[in-house]
Amino acid sequence: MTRQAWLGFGFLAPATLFVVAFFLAPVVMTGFFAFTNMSTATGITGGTYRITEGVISRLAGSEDVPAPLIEALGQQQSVVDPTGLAALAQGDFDAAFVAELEEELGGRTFASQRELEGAIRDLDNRPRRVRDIKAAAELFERSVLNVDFATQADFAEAIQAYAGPVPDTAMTALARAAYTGWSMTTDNFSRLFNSPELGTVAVNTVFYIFATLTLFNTGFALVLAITTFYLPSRQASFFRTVWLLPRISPPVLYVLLWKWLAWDTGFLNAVLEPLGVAGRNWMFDSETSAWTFVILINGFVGASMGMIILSSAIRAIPQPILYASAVDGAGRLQQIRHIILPQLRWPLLFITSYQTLSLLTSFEYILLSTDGGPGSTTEVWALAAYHTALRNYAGNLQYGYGAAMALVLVVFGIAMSFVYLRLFNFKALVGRPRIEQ
Amino acid sequence: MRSERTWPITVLLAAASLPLLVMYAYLILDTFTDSAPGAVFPNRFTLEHWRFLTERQGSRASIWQATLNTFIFATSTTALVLFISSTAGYALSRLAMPFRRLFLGGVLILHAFPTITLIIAIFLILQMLGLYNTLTGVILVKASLELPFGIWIMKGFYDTVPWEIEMSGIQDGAGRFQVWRELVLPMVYPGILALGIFSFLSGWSEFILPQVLAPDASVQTLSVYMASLIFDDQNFNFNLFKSVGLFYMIPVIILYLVFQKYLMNIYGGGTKG
Amino acid sequence: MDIRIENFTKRFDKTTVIEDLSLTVRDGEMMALLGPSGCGKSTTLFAICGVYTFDEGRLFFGERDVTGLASQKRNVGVVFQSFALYPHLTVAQNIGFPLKVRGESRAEIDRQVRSAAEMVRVPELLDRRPGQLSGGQQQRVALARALIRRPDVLLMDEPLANLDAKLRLDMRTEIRRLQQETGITAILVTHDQVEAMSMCDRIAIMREGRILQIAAPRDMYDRPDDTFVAGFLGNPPINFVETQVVDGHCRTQRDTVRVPLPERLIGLPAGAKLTLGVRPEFVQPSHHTRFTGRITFIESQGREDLFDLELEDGTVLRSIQSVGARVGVGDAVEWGISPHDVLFFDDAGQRL
Amino acid sequence: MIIRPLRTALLAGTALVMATAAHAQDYTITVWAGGSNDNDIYRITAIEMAADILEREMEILGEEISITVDGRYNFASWDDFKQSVTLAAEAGTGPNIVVTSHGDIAPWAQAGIIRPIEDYIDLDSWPVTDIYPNLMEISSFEGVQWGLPQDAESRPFFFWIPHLEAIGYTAEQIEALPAAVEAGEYTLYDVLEDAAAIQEAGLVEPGLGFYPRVSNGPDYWQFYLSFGGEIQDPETGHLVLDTEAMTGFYQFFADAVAAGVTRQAHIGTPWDQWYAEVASGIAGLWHGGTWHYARYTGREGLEDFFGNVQFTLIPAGAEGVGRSNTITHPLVYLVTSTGDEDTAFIAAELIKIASEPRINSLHAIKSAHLAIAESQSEIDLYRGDRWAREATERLLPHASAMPNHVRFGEYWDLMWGGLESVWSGQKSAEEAVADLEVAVVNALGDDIIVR
Repeated sequence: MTRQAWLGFGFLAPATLFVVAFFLAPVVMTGFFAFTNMSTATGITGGTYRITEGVISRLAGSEDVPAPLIEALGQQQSVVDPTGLAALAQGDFDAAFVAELEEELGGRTFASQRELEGAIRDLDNRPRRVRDIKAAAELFERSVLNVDFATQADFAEAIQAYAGPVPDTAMTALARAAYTGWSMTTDNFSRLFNSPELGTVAVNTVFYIFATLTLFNTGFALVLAITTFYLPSRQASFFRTVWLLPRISPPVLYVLLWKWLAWDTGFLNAVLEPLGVAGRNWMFDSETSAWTFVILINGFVGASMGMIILSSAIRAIPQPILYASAVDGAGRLQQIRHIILPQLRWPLLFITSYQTLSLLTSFEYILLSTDGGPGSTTEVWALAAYHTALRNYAGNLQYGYGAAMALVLVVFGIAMSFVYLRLFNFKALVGRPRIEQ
Repeated sequence: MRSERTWPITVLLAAASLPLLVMYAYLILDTFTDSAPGAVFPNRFTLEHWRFLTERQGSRASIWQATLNTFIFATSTTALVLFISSTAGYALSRLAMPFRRLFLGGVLILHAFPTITLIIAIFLILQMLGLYNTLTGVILVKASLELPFGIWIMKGFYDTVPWEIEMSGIQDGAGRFQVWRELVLPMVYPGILALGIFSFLSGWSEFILPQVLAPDASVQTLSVYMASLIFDDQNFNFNLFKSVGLFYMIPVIILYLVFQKYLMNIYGGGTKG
Repeated sequence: MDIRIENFTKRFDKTTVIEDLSLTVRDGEMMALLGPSGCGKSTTLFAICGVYTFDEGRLFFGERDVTGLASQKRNVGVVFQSFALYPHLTVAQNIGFPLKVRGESRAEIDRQVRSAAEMVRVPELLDRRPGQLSGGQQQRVALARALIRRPDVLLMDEPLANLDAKLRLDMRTEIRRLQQETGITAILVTHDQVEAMSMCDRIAIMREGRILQIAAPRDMYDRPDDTFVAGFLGNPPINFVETQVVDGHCRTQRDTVRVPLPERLIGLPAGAKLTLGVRPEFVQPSHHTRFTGRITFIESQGREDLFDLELEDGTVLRSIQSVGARVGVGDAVEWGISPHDVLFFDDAGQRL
Repeated sequence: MIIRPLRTALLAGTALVMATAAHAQDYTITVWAGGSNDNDIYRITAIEMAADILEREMEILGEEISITVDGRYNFASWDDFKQSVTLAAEAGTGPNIVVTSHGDIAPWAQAGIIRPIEDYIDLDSWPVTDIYPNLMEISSFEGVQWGLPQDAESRPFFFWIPHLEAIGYTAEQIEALPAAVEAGEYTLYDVLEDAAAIQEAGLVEPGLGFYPRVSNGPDYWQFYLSFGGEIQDPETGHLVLDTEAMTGFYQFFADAVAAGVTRQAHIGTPWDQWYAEVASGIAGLWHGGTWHYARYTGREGLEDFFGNVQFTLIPAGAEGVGRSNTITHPLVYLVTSTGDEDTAFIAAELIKIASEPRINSLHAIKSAHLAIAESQSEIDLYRGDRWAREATERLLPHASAMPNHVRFGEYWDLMWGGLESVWSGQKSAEEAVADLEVAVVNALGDDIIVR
C-alpha cells in the first residue's frame, strides 16, 4: 500500500471510530433490539432467575413441571438448623446472642423470614440494629422463593438443593418462567403490521410530509426564491434573513413563540377577539387547527433551505438569457414559467428527496408543540417510536417494540439514501485522486 | 427587467412574514415589559422577568450552570466535528486509498440517516461506556451524528482546491501531510468557519439528545432547562420563558449577524462548498 | 542532467493513454512536448515529475533510475499552467516554500528568495500576495519557486496558456533566457507550435499517446515525417492537395495542378495516390509550376497578405505574400508553386 | 424476602461496617420525586427531616453518620420523570430513593431497578404498623413489600355550584348530591344532561359543560369501573378487558362529544388553562384530584371553595349499570438498586421515618393530599383541615387502586389510544373496543383475559 493510503487511513481513523461506535453500532443494535421483547420490566442488560408468586401462578397447570414441585417452590421457609447456626457463629455476632438463639430457637421452622425476625426480636441478647437482626435471620433462609440468581446454573443448583433432583425438562421450563430478562421474538413485527393505531399513524405521517413539503419546503420556498429575486437587493436580503430565523433559533424557543401566538391567552386571540372570533387555543382546538400549526411550525423552518438553494439556482441562470427574454417581450410570469422554472427542476428534486427524509425522521418540533395531540391526531411515525420506546405516561418503555418501529424508518432511510446516490451523481463525486504516489 | 414595480411583491412577502416578525418582535418586547401574554401593547418597563439570572427555579440548576454546560457541549462538539471532518474529508476528497468509494458511499448514506431513531441503542452504548448522564457522552454522540454531514461538507470544500496546488507542494518537496497542513487546510478556512458555526449553532440548540442522554440537573443544557420550565404546568409565565429564551438566543443572534453569508451557504444543505 | 524515458506505458483503469513511449532529453536542452489536447503530453510530464506512476517502463535522470522514487525526492521544478501559487502565502513565502520544507535557516531562505526574485525580476513584489499580482508576475514567481532549490530538471505545463498575447511574447523570451542562463534541462508541454518552435531546442510531437517525431524545430518544419506533423506545424497551415501519379508527374483529378515528381520518386507506379503538401509561402505569383484560379478571400496581416485561391475543381490553395500584389477578390490569376519545396506523402500519410 | 445473590458478601459487608463503626460515615441520598411541584416539596423535605432524626439516633447508638439529601423534583412531566429514572437506573446512576406511582413497582421490581423495602426495615414496627393496610397492599407486589406509601389521594367528580343553582338545583339537592352519586341514583348520563342544561343556559361556552382531565391519567379507569369493569382478576392476577364495560365507557365520551358538552379536541388542552377555567366557573362539571384543592384555592385564587364546588365519587355509568367509585393512586417511596447495601439501609430507614404521622401530615396538608395512616387524623394540623377531613370521609372508603402488574402499563397505553380515537371521532366505540381487543391480545397474550 502506498504512503498516501496509510495517511488516508490515518486521517479516516478518528471518523471511523466515532461513526462506528455511535452510529453504525446503534444501527446494528436497533436491528437486533427489534427482535426482542425488551422493555422497562425486562431491563436492557439482561435479567436474573427468580421464583416469585407470579411465576408460581403462571406455572400452575404446567405439563412440564410437576405440581408438588411447584407447590414446594412456592413455600417460604426459614429453618434454624446447624448449618445456619454454624454460619451465625462465624459471623461477627455477639456470643451471648448466638448462644441464646441456638437455645431458644434451635431446630424450629418458620413460615417466613419475617416471623423468624420477630422471634429474634424477642430474644434478650438480640442485636440492637434492625440490619443485624436481618443479617442473622437471613442465614436460616432455606427456600428459593423471591431469591435472585445471576445465572441459570446457580438457579438450578439452588432448586435442586432445596427440592431434590428435578428433571431437565422441568428445570428448563422453570428457568424460562423465572427469567426476568428479555428474549428473542418476532412478535414486534406481527404486532406492528396488525396494529390499527399504527395504520393511523402511518397515514398521519404521509399527510404531514406531503403537506409540509408541497406547501412550504418546496412551494413557499419557490415563492420566496422567485419573489426575492425580483426585489431590490436590500429588501431581498431582509426577507431572506427573516426566513432564516426559524432555522437558526433553538427549537425549544421557536416552538415557544408559536405557542405564545396560538395559546388561549395568546396573541392571535388578542387580535381576533375584538373581531368577534371566539378565543381558543389554536394549537389544540381541533384536528384541523392542530395540523395547521404543526405544518406551519415545520414549514417555516423548512422553507429556508429550499429558499437558499433555489435562490442560488436562479442566480446561476445566465443574465443574457433573462435579458433576452425581456427583450422578446416576456412578462415576469412568462419569464418565470418558461425560463426560471425549468432551471429549477433538479434543485427541486433534490430538496424534495432530502426533506422527505428529514421530515420523516425528525419529530422534535411536533414533540415540543402538540406532542402528537390533541388525542393522537398529530402523532407521526418517528414520534410514535420515541413515545413507545422512551417516553410515555405509564412509563412502560418498550425498547424492543420501539426499535422495531425505528427499524422501519431505518430501512426506509437507507432506501432513500440510494435515491440520493443517484441524484448526487455519485460517480462524479468519487473522481480519481490525481496524485498517485 | 428589474425596473418593473416591485411593491406588490414586497407587500405579499411582508404579509407572509408577518407571523415571524410579530413573534420575534414580541420575543424581545415581552421580556422587558409586564404585558399579559397576547397583549398587543406593552405596558411598563420592568426587569423582573430577568430575575432567573440570579434566582434558581425550583430544584433546577442555576441558569449559569446550564449556560456553561451548553457552552461546553456546543464548543466541544464543534471542535470534534471540525477536527475529524477536516482530516476525513481530505482523505475522501484527495487520497488514493483502498475502499475509498465504500467510505464515501457510507458517508453519503449516513448523511441522510434517521439518526434520532437510534437513540435507544445509543443510550445502551453510553451506558456500557459509563457515559450516560455525562456531558462527555452526549458530546461524543452529538459529534458522531454530525460527522457524516461535516465530512461531506469538508469534502466538498476540498474538492474545490486546485490539484495543482497540491502537486506543486509535492514538487516543492513537502510530504502529503505537510501539504495538507500548510497548503490545503488554509485554503478551506471558509469551509471550516462555516462548518464550525453550523456545528456550534446545532449543538447550542440541540434538545432531544441531552434531554434523553444527560437529563441530570448538573449536566443540563439550556434547551433542556428551558423545556422543563415550559412544561411545568404550575408556573406558566410567557414573559419568563421568553426572557430565558432571549438569553438563550443571544449567542445565536450574534453569530447570525456576523456570519450570515456563511450560514446561507451551509443551510442550503451544503451541496457544494 | 539528461532525462531518459524508456518504454513508458500509462493506463487509467483500462484505457491506455500512453503506450511504449521512449524519449531522451539531453543535458541542458529544452525539449517541447507538442500536441493537441488529450495526446498524453501532460500525462507524460506528470509521470516525469512523479505525480503519476509508471505502469511500465523506466525513467532515468542521468544515470539515476528514479522510476519508483517519490516526487519529493526527484528534485524536479514544475511550473503549472495555473501557476499554482499558494494564495495564503506572500510572494516571498511562496518562493521560499521549497527551502522551508527542506528545513533551511530563515536567513538562508531570505537570501536565496531575494536572489531568485531578482533573477526573475520581481524583487519589489516580495510582500504581496498572489491575488495582487498580474498574470506575468505570477508566472515569474512560479518560475522562481520552481528554480529556487536548483532542480535537476524543470518541467513546464502550458506555462503561457493563461497569459494574454503580449505577455506571452515577453515570457517566451524570459523563460528561454532563464533556462539558458541556468543551463537546466527543461521540458515544455504545449499545444502551441509557435511556442514550441520559438523556445525549444527540439520538439517531440505527440498524438494519441505516441511520439510521432523528434527533431529540431527547423528540421521538423521542413521535413515533417507525416501529414499530421506537417499540418500541426506552421501558421497559416500547409496546403494539402490530393493527386495521382501520371507519367512522371502527379496531378489532381481534373489536372488543375500538375507537379513533376522529383527524381527519387520517379519509380512510383502510375495511378499511385499522393498527397502534396505545399506551404503557403511556396505558393507565389512568380513560381514555375503554374495553375490558374480565382481569388476568393484576402486577409491583410500587415506585413503580409494572405490569399485563398480556388481552382476550377474546387481545391483551395492558400498563399502568403509580401504586401504589394495588386489583385482583388474575384480576380482570376495564374500563380505558381515552387516544386522543390513541395512535400510528398503516400497513402498512409508518410512523407516520401 | 429477596436476598442478594451473594449472601456471604453481605455478611462480610455487615462485619465491615461494624468494625469501622467508630468512624464518621458520609452518605449522600438522592431523592427524585415525579409529578411534583413546589407544593409537593415535602416529598423531599420529609427525607431531609428524617435524615436529621436518623443522624441523632445513630449518634446516641454511638455511630456518627452524616447524611446529605440531594433532592430533585420539577420534572417536566411524568413521561420525562420515568424516562430519566428508568434510563438512569439501567446505567446505575439513578437516585437512591424515588417517589413515584405505585404502578411502577411491578415492572421495576422485575427489572431489578428497585429493592424491596422489607429487606431493609422492620415491617412490624411503628410507624409502618400504623399505615392503612390497603395502602401497604398497594405498595407491594407478588407478596413482597416493595415500598411504603407516600401519600393518598382520590379522584372526585366536581360540580360548580352556582351553575347547578342556575339550572334549578336547590341547596338541599346539591347537599344530597354526594349521597345520590354514591347510591348510583345520579349517573354519568345525568352528568351529560346537566352539562347540556348549563350550556343551554349560556353559563358556559359550548364544549365546556363537562370538562374532563386534559391528559392521560388513572382517572379514566374510573369510568371503566363506572360501567362495571374490572381491571384485574383477583383469582389469577391476570388483567381483564371487559368489553361491555369498555364499550360503555368509550360510548359515554363519544356521547359527551356528540352532545356538544365536551370538545372533540379536548385532550391536550394545556393544564394551566384547564386549572384556571375549572376554578373560576368557566366550566360546568369536571373531574379531578383531591390535591387540586391546593391549586384551586392557591394559585387560581378560588376563595370560597366549599361555597362554589361540590364534590362526589365518580358516578355510576347509567341507571343500574356499574357502580360509583373513585381511584386512589398513591405515590410510594421506593429504594432503588443504585448504590451499596449500606446506603440502601440508610435510604430505607429515612423513608420509614418520613412516614411518621407528623412529618407526612406536612405534605398532606400543604399539597392537599390525604393521610397514609389512621393516626394522622388525630394530628391537629390534619384534623383542622376541612378539605382533608371531608375528602377522607367521603371518598377514601370507596377508593380502589389500579393493579400492580408488570404489563399493566401496556394495557393502559392501549386503552388510552382507543379512548383517544373515539374521542377525536376516528372510530365508533364498538370499533375502538374491537380494535382494542385485537391489540391487547396481540401485545399481552395470556396476561389478559377478555370478557
